[in-house]
Amino acid sequence: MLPILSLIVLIPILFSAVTFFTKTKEQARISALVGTLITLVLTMYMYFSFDSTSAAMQFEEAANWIPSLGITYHLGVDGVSMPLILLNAIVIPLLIIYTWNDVRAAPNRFYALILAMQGAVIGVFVSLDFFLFYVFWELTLVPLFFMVNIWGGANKKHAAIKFFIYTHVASLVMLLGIFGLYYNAWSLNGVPNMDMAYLIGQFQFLESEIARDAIFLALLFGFIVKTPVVPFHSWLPDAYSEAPTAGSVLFILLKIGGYGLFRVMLPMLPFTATPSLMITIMGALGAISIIYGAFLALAQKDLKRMIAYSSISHMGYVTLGAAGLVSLSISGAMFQQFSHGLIMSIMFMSCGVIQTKTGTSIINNLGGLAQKMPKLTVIMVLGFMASLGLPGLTGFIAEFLVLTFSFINMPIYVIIALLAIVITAAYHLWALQRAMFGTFNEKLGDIVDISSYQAFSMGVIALLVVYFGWHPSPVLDMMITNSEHIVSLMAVMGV
Amino acid sequence: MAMENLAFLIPLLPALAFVLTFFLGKKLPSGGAIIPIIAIAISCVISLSITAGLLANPGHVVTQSVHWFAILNLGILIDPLAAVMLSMVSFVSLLIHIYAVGYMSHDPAKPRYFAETALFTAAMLGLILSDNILQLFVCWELVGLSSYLLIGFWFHKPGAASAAKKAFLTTRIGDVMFLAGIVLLFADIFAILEGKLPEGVYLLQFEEIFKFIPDLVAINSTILGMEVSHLTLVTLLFFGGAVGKSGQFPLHVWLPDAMEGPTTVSALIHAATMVTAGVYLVARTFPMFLAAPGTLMVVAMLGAFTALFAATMGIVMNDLKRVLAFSTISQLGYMVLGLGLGAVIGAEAVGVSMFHLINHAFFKALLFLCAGSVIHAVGTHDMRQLGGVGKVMPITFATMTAAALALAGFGIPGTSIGFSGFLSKDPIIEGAYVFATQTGNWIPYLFAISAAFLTSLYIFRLIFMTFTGKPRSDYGGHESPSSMTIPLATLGVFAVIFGALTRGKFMTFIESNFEHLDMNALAELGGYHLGPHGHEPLLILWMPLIVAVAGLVIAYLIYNKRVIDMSRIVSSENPVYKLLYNRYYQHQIFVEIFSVKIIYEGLALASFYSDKMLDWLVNGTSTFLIEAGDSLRKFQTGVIQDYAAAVVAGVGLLVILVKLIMEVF
Amino acid sequence: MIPLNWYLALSAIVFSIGLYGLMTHKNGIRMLMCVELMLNSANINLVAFSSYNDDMTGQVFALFSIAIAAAEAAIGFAILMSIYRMRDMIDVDKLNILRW
Amino acid sequence: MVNLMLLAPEITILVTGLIVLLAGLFLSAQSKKIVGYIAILGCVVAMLLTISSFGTTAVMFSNSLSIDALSQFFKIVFLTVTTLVCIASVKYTDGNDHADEYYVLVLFATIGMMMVASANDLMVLFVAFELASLATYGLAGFEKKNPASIEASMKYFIIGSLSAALLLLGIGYVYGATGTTNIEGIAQNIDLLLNSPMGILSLVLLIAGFGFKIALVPFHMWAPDTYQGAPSLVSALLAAGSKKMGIIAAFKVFIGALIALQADWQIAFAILAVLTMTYGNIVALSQTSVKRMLAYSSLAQAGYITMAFVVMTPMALTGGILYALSHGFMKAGAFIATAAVVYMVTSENKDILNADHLDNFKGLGRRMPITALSMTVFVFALSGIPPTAGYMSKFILFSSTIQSGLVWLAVIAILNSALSLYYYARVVRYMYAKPTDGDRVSEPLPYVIALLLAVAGVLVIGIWPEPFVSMAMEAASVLI
Repeated sequence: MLPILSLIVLIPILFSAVTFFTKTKEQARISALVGTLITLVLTMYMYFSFDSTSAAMQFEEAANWIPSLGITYHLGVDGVSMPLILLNAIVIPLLIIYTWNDVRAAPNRFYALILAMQGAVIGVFVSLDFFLFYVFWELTLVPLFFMVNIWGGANKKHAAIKFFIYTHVASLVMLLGIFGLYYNAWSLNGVPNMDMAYLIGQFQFLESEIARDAIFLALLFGFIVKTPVVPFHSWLPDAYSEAPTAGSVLFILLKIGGYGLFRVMLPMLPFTATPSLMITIMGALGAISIIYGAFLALAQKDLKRMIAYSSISHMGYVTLGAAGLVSLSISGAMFQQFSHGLIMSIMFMSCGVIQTKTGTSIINNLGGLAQKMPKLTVIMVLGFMASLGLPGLTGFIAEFLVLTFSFINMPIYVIIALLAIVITAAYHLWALQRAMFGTFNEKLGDIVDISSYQAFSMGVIALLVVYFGWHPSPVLDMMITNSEHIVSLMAVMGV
Repeated sequence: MAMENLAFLIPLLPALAFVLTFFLGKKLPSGGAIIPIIAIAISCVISLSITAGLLANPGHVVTQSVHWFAILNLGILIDPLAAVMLSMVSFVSLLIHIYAVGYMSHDPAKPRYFAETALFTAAMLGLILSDNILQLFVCWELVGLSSYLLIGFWFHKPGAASAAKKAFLTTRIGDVMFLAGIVLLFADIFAILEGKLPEGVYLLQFEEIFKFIPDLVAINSTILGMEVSHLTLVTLLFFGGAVGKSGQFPLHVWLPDAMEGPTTVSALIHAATMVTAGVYLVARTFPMFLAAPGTLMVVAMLGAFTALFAATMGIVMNDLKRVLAFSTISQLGYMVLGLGLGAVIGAEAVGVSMFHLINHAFFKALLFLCAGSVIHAVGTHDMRQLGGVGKVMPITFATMTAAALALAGFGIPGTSIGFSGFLSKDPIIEGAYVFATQTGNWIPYLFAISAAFLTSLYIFRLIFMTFTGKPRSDYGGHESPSSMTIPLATLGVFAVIFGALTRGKFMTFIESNFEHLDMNALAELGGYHLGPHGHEPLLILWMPLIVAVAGLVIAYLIYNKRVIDMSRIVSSENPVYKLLYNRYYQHQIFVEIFSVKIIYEGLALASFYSDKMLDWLVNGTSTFLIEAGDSLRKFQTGVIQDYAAAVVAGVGLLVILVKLIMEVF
Repeated sequence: MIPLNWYLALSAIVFSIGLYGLMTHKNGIRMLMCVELMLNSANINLVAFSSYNDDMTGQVFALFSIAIAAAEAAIGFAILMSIYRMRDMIDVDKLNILRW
Repeated sequence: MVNLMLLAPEITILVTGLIVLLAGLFLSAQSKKIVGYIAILGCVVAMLLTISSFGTTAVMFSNSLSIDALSQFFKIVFLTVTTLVCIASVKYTDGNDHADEYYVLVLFATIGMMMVASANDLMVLFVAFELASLATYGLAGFEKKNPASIEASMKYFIIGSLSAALLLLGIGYVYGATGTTNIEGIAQNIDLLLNSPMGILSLVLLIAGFGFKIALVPFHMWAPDTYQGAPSLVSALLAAGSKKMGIIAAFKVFIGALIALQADWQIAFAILAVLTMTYGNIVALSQTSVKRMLAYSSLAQAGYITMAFVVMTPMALTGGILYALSHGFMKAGAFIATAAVVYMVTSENKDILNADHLDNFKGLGRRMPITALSMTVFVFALSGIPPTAGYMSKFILFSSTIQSGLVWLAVIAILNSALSLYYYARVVRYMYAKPTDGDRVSEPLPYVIALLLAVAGVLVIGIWPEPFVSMAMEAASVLI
């Protein structure tokens, strides 16, 4: 049997190295595209042979790694990670096509970083050993740091370092939580073991209630900073808006925070000393993120920053849905991760086009672009509509599931989130109206529409947004299978 | 029957037409209009044949269902209610598409226009034949999207872009309420089932929901000190959605602005079809409304108020289309009022309201198309610059007059003789009277009858100012091409005779929709007492006609014969005129105070600055540390003696510290 | 027999003198001498302990230490020579291009 | 019976040193390159000998030397660093008439360090300690014409002598109380020291003596100046090698001999560890000289390693010991990379003063791609980004801190580690994101080889740590 999971992690990394040593832009982009396409093919093969009715790990690979510390090389994929791997495998080749004709310094490094990022992110999703998980988790920081630093906007220095250190602190706090779990289990059972499922299972046996809560909160902190959740989002607007378009898209595809919530936090949640408090914390943070992010987005003057804040708002649904603790709300949260990845990719790609063609992304300096860029407008309107939760597009499915099924356990937070829907619509439409419609701002000079490469990659994502908006089952079913499994694990404790 | 099995094609064909037209329209003559026309024509035929089948056998409803995702389905439910709406929507849409071939002939963006209207038609048809509340919501939002796109069709006009946004946002408020209603409904059903969702049953199907009505009524929550049944909450939230979509007060503000779109769009979406979706929603879930204590009272009052409120503004507008817009709001108010009358007449209210809905669709579409014809010919909306158009455009004049008579409600009470508007509006006003006698609440009746007078006044003001007298500006003009006049004539025929032809049959047909439910028992749950009626005094029967004639006469005197001098009333000195002309300052209240001051400047900027604080905190930490490093490095003086001193001091301090700590612990 | 503490006191005094000298003098040679003083005070300790513990290790240690001190002095003078060649003076406190 | 084979690494280095010394007499400046190769060969042979005998335990020479896994592990560390430095030095000393002396000093310093690692008697330990110190005093001042180098040497020398005096005083007191200098002997007679008024004083004096080498605050003051002023390759030896000598000495003396006073010195080390890592990291934030920054960073790293004394579990010691090896690779690598940059800058402009200024790293990614990439690996490893040696060591060390319940210490360490990312990342930013007008320069082969070896070491320990972890565990088991 093919070690397919190792391959989809290693191939991008391998091609990253190859791309790094290419001499010209042509070689670099072709090498990058080939690498990502191989990954895509492998992922599709895996997806089609994936059994979505089983909550068990599939395509598992395990090997001893550091036996003296109980660390294994353990990979596997289930319904929680499969859609996210799929998302990365699909969007990144399109991202490379999107940047096909971009002019930039050091294209070999640029594409090498994209590939490295892909390898690292997929690595996070397939790791079933905490050590390995953390290794990939931290590795995702590095390409983005370079990405922002080298090809970023005017304020890139500040944004890059802030993002790097802020999220690194969070990762380290999470690492402390992992340590706590690891050693407590070690002293309980006398053998070191870093396996994720094992450690999560051992969590309930920890004697000290304070230790359990502390470990839970430390891990939660690590995940929600990455998600991100208000008030730990300060790194995000700067990083997202200063990053080059490809960087922003990579940020969007970095769904590891929410993934951690499902993979690690939820199975542990019932065994904390104060589960109801933890649920309240998560739910409240989710709801606050939704509405606060929406208001912040409304107050932005820069299109890219607005999208960044809207991303915070949308990711609030992930936290809220996870805290909803009903299998369908959890599935909704998972689906939101998937859908958000697609939608935000369109949004950032559109914004990137506008920025390169007009040289600005301040909304009030734009105006009437629809007349010059009809193709872009069509895709962008679709992206914006998906982002504001229009039915028939992926965003709605996720939001509907989260709202409906979280309401059962936490009505107040859902009501807050519902209020935010109008605000969400407001800033999206406001931006569309100011930037795209109305009379053309002649100061912007001569503007041409998106290239066919850009149209292709954005169009494919747009099609996916529509497709999964009407037919979410291909990814939603496996999410439901797994979230039912998670809920059944919780039900054992009667939470 | 074969036709039944094709029911799924009704929305799918226009949807396909949307895709084809969008991508291929440019390559086809007249923007590919032929694609949606054929698609909608087929839909129309299927709809009509299904309706015919249902007329023959009302119990034989068409149902189809496929699994969608999770525990939800996509399905089709064509019962009499849906059948009537389907036929009307597909028919009117077909006519307007044909009309638009002529009307839009000069526009370069025709493919986009036809694609978007096809999308709208698909969504609207999908909405109507939904068998579950979620699918209805999905299509509900999609019609909202098409409305947004079509209002903003001429997006290069700042006014159109802004109006589109306003329409979407305002209806979005209602949509969120609707969504909240669905969420609450589902959560309650979930609670009733104690979390055990049955296999293979789609709980959001209407039939399934109706089974939970008694349980839902029993769930109560205390909100603001009032004990409220959850069914009331759910229905009020649904009604909130209807308020947004059907332009009821206070969410009607978008509808007049929506006239920035092409007139065909106004006719199709903002007069005949989409705006009635709210009414259709209430009719669709009427059993829930009937069982919800208090909801129908709210519905009746709000409908009546909107009918009058919009009519008052209609009489001062100078823009041809705006008058019609306010008229639409006002007529939608009647329909909503009609539904509210369910409190006293039960399921008959749906029949009454739907009857008005269908008739209104014909005559209002006609009014808009006539207006469009005028605008197409003369190029202006402003009635003050028109006059005497009737001579140039006789067909338009004739059809519009017929429509106006229908709107104003001319006919002979007690018989089936009359324009369609009369035959459907009259029962509503009579129902309001029954409502008044049964509940002692006269407000709906008074509002409705006053609105009837104003309706007649404003519509004939429009007719006289536009078509009679002398031209007030140099506009040229010609009669429209036949692709436009044929739909006009067709609609005209319907506006005149449809009511008379179908009157009795229609009501029973619609009422048969709820035959399988025990409406009286439901009304008991809601605390409504359905009483017998039909014996209203003669004055009440004749009253609508009397006010309509009065309106016509006054309009004739003022605007045609100019017997009454309006200059004192129509002036900026007159506070009432100013209030009406400025539309009760809604724009100021909604946009400037609510949106800008509270939402934007209040909440959004507050968030903005609080976020700056948060950011400052994060950046401040780093600045502090770097500054600290800058100060601390000064200890490293570079002088060896200092270094030696540090070593010695370190030894000394360490001895003392260790000693101290050991002593203390 | 002289009590051990007297030796320890002597050693402490010598060490302190050396330390004081190291911290106050600027001249490199003087500082070197002070360092030697401090090393020798430690030697006094070692020898005293050796004799009181009746164990030869301490005295052997002292011999090693003296040898090391000599080597240290050699290196120290070599460095001071370099400084002198470069700057024509051996004031150690002027050496502060490396700081902060 | 003394098995001299176990001393073969030391003997090899000694013989190599003598050969180099002799060869230097007969070779011209141009042909002195050969002595570099001899030195490298000697180091490699010594390393192979050490590895081949890893795990053998023996005590020899009247119980004054002990060979065990711990001493051998540290010998591997020292030899690794020396090998890297020697390789890189081939270019540095190219054409220098004093090349032979340079290598002799490096090799003798290495013998000193290795002897410290094997010492089982305070006397041997002191002598070996001073041997290493004396040799490195000379090395720090190797660039006789460079005022910074001389100054660095002077400061190092004065503070080093002071510390030697303190150390000797401390040893004297311990000897006085227990009557022996043998480590096991001290451990047996420790009651005498416990009851003596000299207890804490001797303890602190020893800490000061070793703390000088480890560069613990406040005994660190010489370190930034010296690391900055000394030739970069010497700094590499000092930071990566000689620092570890202090650590192994402290391991031996405190854990081997003074374990009974554990409570006292744990407090002292806790204070020093926190002070050192925090001070090192905070001051490093605002440095513009890369070598100085690396010096402060190595303070911080020393602070982390010192945590092993505070935690004192087998796991923590394993972490500390592994950290010593990792730090050897990372820090030596970083200094060698800096040396390469300094070499490039000085070959362009002879009289430049701050050759290691951050500005000279601008655009290094284009000018010296291998150096820049290696430097990136080193600084990320130093800040603990996986999958590098730095991460692996931190992983074990910090996690053991949590294990023993010292959460506060772990949190401080973790926050420090996050803080350090700022200045490390800044170097990377300069190298890759800052524009430069300089052209690409060819990187000297010796530097490249040394860098790549160090990178390989850093990554191998990070990705396949199992052999190293088990070696470190074995070494730790010697102590506890």
